[in-house]
Amino acid sequence: EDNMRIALVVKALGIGFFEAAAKGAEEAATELGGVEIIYTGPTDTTAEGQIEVINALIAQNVDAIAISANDTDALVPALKKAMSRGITVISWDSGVASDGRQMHLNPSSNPLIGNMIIKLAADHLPDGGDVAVLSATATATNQNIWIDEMNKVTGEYSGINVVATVYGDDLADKSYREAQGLMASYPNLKAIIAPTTVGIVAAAQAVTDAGKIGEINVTGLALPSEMAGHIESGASKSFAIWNPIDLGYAATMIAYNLAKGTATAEAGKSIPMGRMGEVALDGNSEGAMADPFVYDASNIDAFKSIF
Amino acid sequence: MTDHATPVVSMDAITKTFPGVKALDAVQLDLYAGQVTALVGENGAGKSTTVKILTGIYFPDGGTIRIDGEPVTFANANAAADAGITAIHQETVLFDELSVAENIFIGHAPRTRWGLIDKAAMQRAASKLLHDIGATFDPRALLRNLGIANKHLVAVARALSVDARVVIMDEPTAALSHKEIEELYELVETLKKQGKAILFISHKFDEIFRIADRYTVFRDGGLVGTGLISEINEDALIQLMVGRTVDHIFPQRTPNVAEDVLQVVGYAHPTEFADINFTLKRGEILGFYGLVGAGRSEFMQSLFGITKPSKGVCKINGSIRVIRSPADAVANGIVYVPEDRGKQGTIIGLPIFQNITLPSLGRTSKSGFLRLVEEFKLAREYSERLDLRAASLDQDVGNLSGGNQQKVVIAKWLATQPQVIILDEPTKGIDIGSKAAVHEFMAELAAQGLSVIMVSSEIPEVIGMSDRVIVMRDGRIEAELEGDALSPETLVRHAAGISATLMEEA
Amino acid sequence: MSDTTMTARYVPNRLNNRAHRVLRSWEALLLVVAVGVFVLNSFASPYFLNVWNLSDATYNFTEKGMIAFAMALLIISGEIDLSVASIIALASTAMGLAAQYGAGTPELVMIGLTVGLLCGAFNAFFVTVLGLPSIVVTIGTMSLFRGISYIVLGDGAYGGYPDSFAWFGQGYIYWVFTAEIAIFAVIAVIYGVVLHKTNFGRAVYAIGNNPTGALFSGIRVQRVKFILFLLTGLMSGVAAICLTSRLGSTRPSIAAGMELSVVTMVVLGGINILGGSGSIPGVVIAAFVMGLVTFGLGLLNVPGIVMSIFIGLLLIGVIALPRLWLMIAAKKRSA
Amino acid sequence: MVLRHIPIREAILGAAILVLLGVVSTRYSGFIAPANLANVFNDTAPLIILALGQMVVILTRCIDLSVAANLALTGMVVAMLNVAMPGLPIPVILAIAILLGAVMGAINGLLVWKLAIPPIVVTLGTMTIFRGIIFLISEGKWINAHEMSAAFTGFSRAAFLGLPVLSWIAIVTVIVFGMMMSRTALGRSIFAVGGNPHAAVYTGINVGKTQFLAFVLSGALAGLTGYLWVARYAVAYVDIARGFELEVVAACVIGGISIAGGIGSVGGAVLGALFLGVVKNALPVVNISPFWQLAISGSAILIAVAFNARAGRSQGRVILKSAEGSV
Ligand SMILES: Nc1ncnc2c1ncn2[C@@H]1O[C@H](COP(=O)(O)OP(=O)(O)OP(=O)(O)O)[C@@H](O)[C@H]1O
Ligand SMILES: Nc1ncnc2c1ncn2[C@@H]1O[C@H](COP(=O)(O)OP(=O)(O)OP(=O)(O)O)[C@@H](O)[C@H]1O
Ligand SMILES: [Mg+2]
Ligand SMILES: [Mg+2]
Repeated sequence: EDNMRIALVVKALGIGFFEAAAKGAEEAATELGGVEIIYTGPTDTTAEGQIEVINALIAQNVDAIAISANDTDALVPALKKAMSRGITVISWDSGVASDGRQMHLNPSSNPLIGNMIIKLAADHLPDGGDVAVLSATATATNQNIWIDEMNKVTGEYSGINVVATVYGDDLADKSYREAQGLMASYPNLKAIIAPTTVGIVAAAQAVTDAGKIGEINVTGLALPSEMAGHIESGASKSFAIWNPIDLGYAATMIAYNLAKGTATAEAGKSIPMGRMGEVALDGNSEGAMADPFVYDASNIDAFKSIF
Repeated sequence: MTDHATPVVSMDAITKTFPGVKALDAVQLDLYAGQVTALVGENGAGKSTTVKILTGIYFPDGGTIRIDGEPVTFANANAAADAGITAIHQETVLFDELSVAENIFIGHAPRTRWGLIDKAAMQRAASKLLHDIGATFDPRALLRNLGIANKHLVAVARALSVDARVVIMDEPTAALSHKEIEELYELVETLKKQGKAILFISHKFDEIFRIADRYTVFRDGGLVGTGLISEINEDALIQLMVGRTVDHIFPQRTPNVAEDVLQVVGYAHPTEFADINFTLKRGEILGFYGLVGAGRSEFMQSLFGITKPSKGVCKINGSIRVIRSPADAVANGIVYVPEDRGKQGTIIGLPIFQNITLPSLGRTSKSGFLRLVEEFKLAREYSERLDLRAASLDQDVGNLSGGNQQKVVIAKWLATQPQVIILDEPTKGIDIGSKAAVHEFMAELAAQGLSVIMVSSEIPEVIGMSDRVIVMRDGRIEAELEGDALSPETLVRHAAGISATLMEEA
Repeated sequence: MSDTTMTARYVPNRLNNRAHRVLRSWEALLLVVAVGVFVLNSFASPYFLNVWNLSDATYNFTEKGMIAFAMALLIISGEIDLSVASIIALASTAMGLAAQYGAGTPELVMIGLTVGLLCGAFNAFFVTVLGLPSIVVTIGTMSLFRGISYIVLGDGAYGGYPDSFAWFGQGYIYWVFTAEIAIFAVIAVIYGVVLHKTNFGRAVYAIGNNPTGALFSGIRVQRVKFILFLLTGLMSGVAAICLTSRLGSTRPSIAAGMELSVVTMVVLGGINILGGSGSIPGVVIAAFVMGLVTFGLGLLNVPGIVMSIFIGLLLIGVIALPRLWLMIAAKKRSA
Repeated sequence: MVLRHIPIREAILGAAILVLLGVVSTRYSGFIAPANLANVFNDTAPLIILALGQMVVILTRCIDLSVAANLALTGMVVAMLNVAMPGLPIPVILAIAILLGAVMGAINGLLVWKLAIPPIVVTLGTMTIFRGIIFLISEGKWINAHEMSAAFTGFSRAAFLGLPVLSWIAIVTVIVFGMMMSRTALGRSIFAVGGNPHAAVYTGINVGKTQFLAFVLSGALAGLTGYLWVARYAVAYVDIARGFELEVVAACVIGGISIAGGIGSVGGAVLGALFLGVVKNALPVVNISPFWQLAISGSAILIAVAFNARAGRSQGRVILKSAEGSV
């Protein structure tokens, strides 16, 4: 009679990406049956806010928590407490240090993403040129990892020159201004890479307003619904993202299987994720869901109304 | 006779209650064209409340106001002005950051065709008004750059900027010097000739008998008498007002002056005062006379540690003391009863007993912890000595009338058992009954060995109370007078800086 | 004196008796709200009435509350400090830096408190020595202090605090009572005594009601204000220790936005934002009310941003409703 | 002498901005190119508009912390309207934005006026409430560029005489406010209410009503900016302009608007906003580490405030005849 309750905790509510993930979680719940999804998160993207949410979930004695963390380390004590009360804890999207969760589901492998974002820029620059990175906040864990991975492989793309990394703090106006600053400081700029949805939208708008469509290509990670207009206008030739619906779905499936005991989170083992197949865990109990998928003018219309 | 004429304004059975106080209880007041009506009463009798009701600032709880016999109600101050009632209020109601012209015309500035303020027209009109009352400053000047007397002239000009039939003056002379008071009297005469009805509020009886045609007396918010000035004398008026007779003579004192308590040597300040030297003896009352703005308050405040002197030494009982803050001054037995009661004297929002014990907490407390019993004991002792009128000792001091607030301030300082008490205009704005009480009290204090410095701009008070008088002018000591040299003429002469010969010629 | 026709009037010490005053007080109203929220919560969620859950819930307000007490005194004196959350960030960063060099728990505590005091002194200098309005100064230092944390930490994080350091934010002193709630209680008592039972507290009220009058009464106004800023800095330091210990890590964005929660708590506690009145018991109850509301709504899985609507409504409603009621009552009477 | 006294603060601030531009141009000469300066101005336009509204509120001894939330809510509402009714003409959208903003301002104003709740408490409360409402009506979803009509997003960036409409709106607002503050009864009573509220009552000014009107003005401008903002950045979501209220207050403070009310000028508010705008735009192009930005803007506020206080300190009275000449 008792439903299994799985909490999907996100960085903050009101972000399109997570709303889409919640859809996926509901899909998984329907598929599994007898599962109730609690979709929740704090007001600001702070660790303190997430701890309050986690405490409330512990109090309700939910069966599993799947969290996209605002801070790798700060959530560890609270999540440890959850685990000690028998709650299954996994992280997804943005990870928690290994003490604080049973496993972590990366949307894709970090090296793949790092390579993807630079490749998207390079594909449209056969002769090379200056590119710059517009990130989210300077403390955003996953963005920093991807940029690191990107820098490792930049050398493989001849003529591509990363001239700067700036931070738009995931604020539309600041990102817009930073993009303007990039265009002003680097007159030969050929591409802006923004591995964050707020940043890429603002940068595309800034390029459009500066009348530099065709001159500067904006690319990075974004949702099709948010970028459809900019693909149409040509401000962005292509961008990539994994499917957030799949991500929410997969996280829910993993949490369900771990909570049920039908799988265990140990290094080297695999956990089933329903229609997404299986995830294999590495030595750090992390696994990747799938490769990022590239969107451009040819396929954007099919996806823009989905997520 | 004028008595049969209809009053221009008449207040009938006006009642006004504040939380806990019935400020006006069915009072009656009539003002006649071309006549000055003096409204007298003790502090808190309800005079200013009457003014505020007549000018639309307060709304009465009951009763009727009639203009030319027609009942009216005022929704706000503009409505009263439109009905032809204008006032110089007891408080200054001006704006430091606006220009003189704007201060005069705020609320009824001339407009251009587009509905914008017509600055040029406004300045012209302001110039004319200022010229008419003998002011010489530029209407474009910012108000904050004017001195206090000039500010008062702006207030007068503002009152006259309304084409009024009724002019109200609530203690207009309290902040003015002799010369300016004379000019104000002339202005009143002019207004009278123009047929305006004037309501004049004052605690100074010489003034009332000089310019008023009629009187109305309030006591405790009720009307107790009204009539023609020519049909009453001073004693009778006082009796009406206080409800008893008051010996209007200064207390007889036998000065038993002893050793020096306070010596001030060479006190100076870069811009406010210089070369201040004097001594104060035990049990003495030392008067400080001067025109308003002579720098007496400034100097007293530096003696009390508020403003820092640039040089000078202060010796108490022969040894040099450095006073850097009021706390130092209190510790050294010097206390100061300021002129501005509302801002500097009382702490409105705190109950009476806490106001009284504030500087004495060191004595009523035990190792820093409050002891309420001791506090009430101390507060009761001194409030009873000063005959404080209040509902209770834990009542907010802000609900007291001006005179009773002054008593709280004096009680606060006496409770610290000081050696020197500085009273800055101690009876300014205080009714005659309380005034006599304050004088009596000062004499008592001196007799008990306390040294008193009394800053006053009222010549009778200075002469009647002081053993010795120092006259200040433009930030310096002009003269020190004693015994026979102490006369109204000499005081005025030194204060205004007129040499003896010129004075005789005049 | 010539008081023959007049009998000296007796002035009683107090107008109303104690019970009367207590019943009409803000604290009483707030207590009713608190009890109401508690009862509602116990009906709304089966998980609410569980001591361990309630114990966890205290973290929702303990750190904010510690600062709220010092802030209450500051606001009563007519000043405000909006930089408290940034002081936490800076103090936490300093502790994190020290921890990297192997500082032990006592050293970390000393560093946290010292940085708090220094930040308080910095604010105090601008406000009391230069005479600038505190709201403006602390809007500036709010950026400055956190900005320094960003300079030091960049996109990194400090961790690796000694195990014993975890006691402050994660330890229990007895049964369900956490170390933080104990620290909160001790601070509440200290501030309650200081504000309501000492000369210093009286001076704070006097300054808040009339700073000029207080100066003319021999109170060292600037010194008292200086101390109040120091205390607020110190309490931010204490909160920084607890929060850092609870999170076990430091990032520059730590405690972001906390200043507004603290001010909300203080105002909800009946402290007059314009200075001059308010009480510590009021703030204690307000802390519990805010904790209960957020935890109760959390149990119902109400999203955080919707929760903040409730806090906003509570803040305005608790002040507005009694006034509205009085207004309507007055209208009825005159009609 | 009146003329000599007031603009000194503005002159200093103006000079500070010029110096700043000079310093930045030594690192990056393109910064002072007219096109870039026009860009900086356009970027600062929302801040200028909001600072004018905030100025009016601060002058009456109040503060409006809800402007950014008001902006975001209005922006979301007009964006949703645009999605629902793409044909709605821009003047109607503008009118709705201004009206909606004014209504939110009026809520603040009424609570301050009728219930005498301190403005900081009121707007702290409405700030969180307005933000929450955005979440409720949008269900946390974004409105993206392709969902908005071209006219909707095009309006604010349409060029007119070489400047975008957004810049022109800021310029018109400055002129209108300049006239209003100096030449209308409302403008003068705003100064009077802040300078001496007690005295204002005696001159027939309704203090509460003036404060109410100030909040309505501030709200209306926030609403207007809400539409312009969403159109400009072509995206609407819960968090837009979060924390912007403090920047608006900082602009006023830097511009010499006294937080105690009654002192300040339109020129000051505009220059304060421009100062912050130049700093914010300059930092990214002169390659200062992004981690330094927060500390730098905090220091700028502190320095400006200390400076303003010094420039505005009154001399006090001068009684001594000998001292008159020397001061
Ligand atoms: N706003 C107010 N709130 C409460 N009580 C008030 C208020 N204004 C006046 N009172 C009270 O009403 C009474 C009458 O005050 P009012 O100012 O009219 O006296 P007054 O005759 O002008 O005295 P004074 O000679 O001292 O100026 C006093 O008891 C005073 O404390
Ligand atoms: N320009 C002004 N603006 C405002 N207040 C003023 C101004 N000039 C003087 N005052 C105030 O008027 C009072 C008298 O000023 P001052 O101390 O210079 O003269 P005084 O010799 O003490 O005069 P008084 O006879 O009033 O005691 C003081 O309270 C002072 O603060
Ligand atoms: Mg009076
Ligand atoms: Mg004086």
